[in-house]
Amino acid sequence: MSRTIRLLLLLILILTGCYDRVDLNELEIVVGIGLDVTEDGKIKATVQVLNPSSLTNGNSDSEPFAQIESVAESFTEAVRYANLYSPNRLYYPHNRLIIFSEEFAKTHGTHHVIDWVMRTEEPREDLFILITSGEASDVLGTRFPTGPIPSFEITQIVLTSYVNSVSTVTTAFNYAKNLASNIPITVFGRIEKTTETNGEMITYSGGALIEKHHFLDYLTETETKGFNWLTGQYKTGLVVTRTKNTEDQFTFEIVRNNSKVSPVLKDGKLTFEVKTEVSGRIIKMKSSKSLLDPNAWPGYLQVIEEGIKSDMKAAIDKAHTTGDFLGLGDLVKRKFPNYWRDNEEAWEKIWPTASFTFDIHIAIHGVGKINRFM
Amino acid sequence: MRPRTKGVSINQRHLTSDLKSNLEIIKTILNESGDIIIREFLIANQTKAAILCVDGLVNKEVVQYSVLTPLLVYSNDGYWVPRYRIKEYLEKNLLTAEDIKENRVISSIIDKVLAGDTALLIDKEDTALIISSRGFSTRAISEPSSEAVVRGPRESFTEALRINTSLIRRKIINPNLVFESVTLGKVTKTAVNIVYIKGLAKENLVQEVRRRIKEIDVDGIFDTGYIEQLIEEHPYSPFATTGYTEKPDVLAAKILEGRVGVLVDGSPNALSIPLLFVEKFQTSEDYYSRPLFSSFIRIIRFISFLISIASPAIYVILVSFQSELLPTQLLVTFANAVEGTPFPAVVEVSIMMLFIEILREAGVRMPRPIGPAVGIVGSLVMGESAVSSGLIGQPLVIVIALTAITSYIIPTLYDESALLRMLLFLFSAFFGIIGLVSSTILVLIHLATLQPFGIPFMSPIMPLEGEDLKDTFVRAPLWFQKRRPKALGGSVRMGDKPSPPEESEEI
Amino acid sequence: MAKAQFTNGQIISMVAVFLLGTTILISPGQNLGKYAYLSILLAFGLFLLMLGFYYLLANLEPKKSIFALNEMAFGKILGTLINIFYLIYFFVLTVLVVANFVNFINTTILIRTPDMVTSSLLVAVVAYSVRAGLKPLAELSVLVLILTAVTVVSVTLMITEIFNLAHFLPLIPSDWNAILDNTFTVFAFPFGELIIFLGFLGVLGKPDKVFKNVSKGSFLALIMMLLVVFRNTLVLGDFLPMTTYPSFETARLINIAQVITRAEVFIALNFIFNGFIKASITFYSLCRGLKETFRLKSYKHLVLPIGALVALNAHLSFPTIIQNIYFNVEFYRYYAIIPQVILVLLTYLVLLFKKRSAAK
Amino acid sequence: MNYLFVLVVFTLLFLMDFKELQQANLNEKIVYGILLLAALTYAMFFEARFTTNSIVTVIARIVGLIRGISLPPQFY
Repeated sequence: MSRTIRLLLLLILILTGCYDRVDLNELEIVVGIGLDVTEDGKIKATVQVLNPSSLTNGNSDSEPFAQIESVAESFTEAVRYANLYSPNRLYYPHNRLIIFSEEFAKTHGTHHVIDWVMRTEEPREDLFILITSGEASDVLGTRFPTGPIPSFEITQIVLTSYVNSVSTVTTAFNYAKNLASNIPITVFGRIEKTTETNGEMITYSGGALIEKHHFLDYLTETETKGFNWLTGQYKTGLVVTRTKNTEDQFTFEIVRNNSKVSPVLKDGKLTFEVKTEVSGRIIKMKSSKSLLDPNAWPGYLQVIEEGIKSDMKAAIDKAHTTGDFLGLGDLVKRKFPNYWRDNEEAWEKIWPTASFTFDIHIAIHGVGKINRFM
Repeated sequence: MRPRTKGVSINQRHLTSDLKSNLEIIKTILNESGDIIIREFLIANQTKAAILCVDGLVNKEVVQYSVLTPLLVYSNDGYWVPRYRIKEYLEKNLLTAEDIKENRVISSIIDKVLAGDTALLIDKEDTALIISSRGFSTRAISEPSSEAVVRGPRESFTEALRINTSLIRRKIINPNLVFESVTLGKVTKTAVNIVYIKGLAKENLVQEVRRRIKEIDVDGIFDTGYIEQLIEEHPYSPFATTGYTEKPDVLAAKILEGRVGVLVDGSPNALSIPLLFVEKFQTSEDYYSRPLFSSFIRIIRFISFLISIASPAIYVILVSFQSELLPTQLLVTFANAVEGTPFPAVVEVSIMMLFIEILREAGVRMPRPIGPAVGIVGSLVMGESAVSSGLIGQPLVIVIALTAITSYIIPTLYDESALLRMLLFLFSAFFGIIGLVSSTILVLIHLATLQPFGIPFMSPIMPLEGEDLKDTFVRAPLWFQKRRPKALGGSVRMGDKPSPPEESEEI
Repeated sequence: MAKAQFTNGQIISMVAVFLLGTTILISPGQNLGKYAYLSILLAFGLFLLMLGFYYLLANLEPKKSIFALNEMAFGKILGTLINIFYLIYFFVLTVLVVANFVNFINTTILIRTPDMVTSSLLVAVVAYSVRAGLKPLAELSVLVLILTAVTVVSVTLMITEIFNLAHFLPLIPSDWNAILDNTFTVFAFPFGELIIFLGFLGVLGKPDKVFKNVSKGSFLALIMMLLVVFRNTLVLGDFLPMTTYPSFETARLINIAQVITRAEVFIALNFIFNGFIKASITFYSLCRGLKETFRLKSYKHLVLPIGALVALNAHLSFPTIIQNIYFNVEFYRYYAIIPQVILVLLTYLVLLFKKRSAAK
Repeated sequence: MNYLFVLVVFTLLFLMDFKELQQANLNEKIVYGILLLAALTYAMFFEARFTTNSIVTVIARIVGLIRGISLPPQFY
């Protein structure tokens, strides 16, 4: 009995064959995509693929990677047509990056790219989306002295950017979630390539505002920092105080941060409470007073607090001019659904009038090995 | 041509009281075979008699000193004995052999003689005396060759049934240990013993085994393997449901858990019935060593089993279907390795799987000194050159080597894992990960249907028996396993562990 | 051979795996997003009520299946007709489960393989196990339940990093109508489908024991279902209603230090195991129903032709998951309510009346 | 060609059960025959594009008729 069924199964196997089998040597492994706009308004997709043999053998003369460019009317066509220039099938699951050029984000919009990423089974949802003001293909093709594959290096830069928190990391999923929750503006990471005398350089700092689907504006490093503070994404980084008073100067390194913005509705008036608890250590200071003097500490905390507050204020000021990229509307919507229902239409006008209150709690957990400035 | 007398079949024919005609009949039946010894002489100075035995099967010393000497020397110079009391006199006063029986049926006398006993035929008597004198040369008890151990008893079964039973008897000194004798094989008449401990083995298990063994109807049995194939109920299953061992301590332990053993004369392997799936992962040494390390080794064995059956399948899935599951760096290495190889991964793996089986067969059948050489030439030279000539990729060599090594870790599962590997590989080659899962389900369902002798084969995993898991993936300390396996009855096996002396005071 | 005995654990896991079968992947009420748990809880309450009725019904005539009871209640001809209705329902259920399988596999894993091939493969595996009987299935389901629990818990633990509690805000839903509407859907699929167990109740043991375990099993399933729904909401938030396979999507987001990634394959494997058990149970019940209705000696040789029908129908049912969801919401629940609730109540009342009048 | 394939598959299915069917009683043979024929006819119809309705579609149509909504075209 069981034997016959097993025979049937074998029969099915033999008769049907294997439809989904694609061998490794029939694949081109895509590790990065760059999207640009050509002069006549078409889309240029640059696909970075690996050349495995040169990567593992090391001493090969051939390039470790190749950039396949294809131009088409729409994004999906461009990505698909890249296959025309490749001997093998392009394989996207290992792609970690999509770099948009500013021009692309302005003219074509980023949303249909994200739709493709979220819909099809090959690209990963947690790939990073970045924006550059120059040519995306250019950024993608940067040569790094540290490693052969630019995409890997850029990925690594993005992954380690939490150290300074002056840039933001946005994945396709974050963006898609924002779109789903009707958060109007998403902040993308900004990557720039600069050519200097000693070679090419990549900087990953600041951010770019994307309103729904289209490019809006850039964020400076300070504004990005403030954005990270207010959205609780600030991980570690420096607070450098540059007060007019030359007596006290600090470099304070944040080790742990827990910050949260909560809307408060009182008598129909909206305020935002910013609650921040940070702990960190002093890694450099210049002060006339010794740390052993207990009276000096409140002053230090004051200075650090001012530093953090100024970052946040920079971001809030920016938001007042560009639009709510801090996700404040979403906070209100979740906390006061009724208020939101009444005021959704006029939200753009209402929220700039809302005031911010700051409650910053700083814990200095380390002063280092010496206790006063030399 | 067999002589036939009217009416009576040769098997039921009895001896007559005429020695000469008796001997004639026996000679005819035995076809005057060259190894038959018939020695005629006079006893008690008056009566003719003859002994009948087979050269090489009898213990010559027994025949010499316990049979011939008393008969030829003492009977001829002792008292005068009335003729009608001669037989009784010989049996009671003269013959010093340890066991003497009377027998009248010719065929049965011949069977006994052919088994190594000596028959004494006396003129004017229609009964023969069967004197136990079995003594043929056997192999000495040696160390086990296929189940080598570091710790634990080192004796193994030999080809002689009685030696084997004595080995068991010496381990379990208990009147309830029963050896049931059955003679099997219409031509060979092989002695088979069913071993169990009465009251401990499940009654219906013993009955079932007994029934199936008694119903065996073949011409000859040379090894326990014959019995295994004839009594198992899932002959088409890749899984063996009876186990075999060559170590008496292993068999004794299995009998003590409530299993039934089968010993066959002429076979140094004993069967143990039933075999559970988890037993294949257990070795005797697990129980002799301390539990922590044994458990670690057990887990290693289970992992190896999984690797051994699934690694070609998983390799094919990773390389041909779900390349996204590989980390990027590894994917690059793999892609580089397979670049330029002429065949798709499926074909490569099939070739290598076939190759490794051929290699193993070559290594096993070769005489000892050549075996390793075959292995080296096969694995090193062929593997290396297959890679360098661009026939296959390097990762595949690793996978295949891993498969081969892990499949040798559990020798008792070698057959099964080879077949399972093929099955999983075939399904995976066509359907990728779905094929792997569906073939796994098929195997699991198949395993769950196996019920050798009414005992679930997968116990204690399917059905899940929490109590018995103590001796499955890990080997819990002995005093944790107070009961025997539930599938085999689950009676209490031991009490508490002797406690160490109480500590005087906590310091 | 001794009659097969079903242990408590086996019944519990069969019920739990059956309920989790497809739900592990397609969270019930997922179009509600964060409020799905409310409709699940409400539907479970309804289901407990129905379970009580099932229990009363089974206790009227212990050891008898729904098919025998129907015949007792409505006489031979009408009873047979109702039985055929039930058989069709069980068949539809089997088809739906297999179709779910096929849709999932063909959108995520085997994209280029034709539907017919996948469904034939799956049905062949299911047919093999149904021929082997219920006992191996019950034994396997214990393992599958453990596997499911391990997968659900470990995927949850691995993704805690990106949990966002704010996804549950606002806590109080504004649209209760949608939730009640969904409760209906969630009751019909998956809770009400447990009626399939009435098809072979006698095999499992005494109603008292069986129902105690069935309720335990469904509680277990409820807990896991809620865990899955909560996890998906915490991770996906407002994106949840957009996804077709939320659990799969959630697992795709697992990324622990760039090392532990691509855990979605475990979700897929787990789904296949669960769905396999579910399809086999419905298939088994269908075969038993045929056996009882038409008074056959054995159902074993019916497996292959029914399997062929199931494979064909599953292949033709839904081109994509969207039709599947649409069918569940717009058509299935109105249809399923008849065998799941109305006919059962009717049978119970008729039998009760008959018993009362016989007693007098 | 496709018809031939369907026929071959169903013949195989039948051959598999043939041995057991011989021991079956009349009821079983009838039910088996009906089911197998139904499956065969259905497969043939499907192959001929004569019908693309599945049982699910049929149920949906019936329910739709009662509820007064029609089946959307994207069902097969």
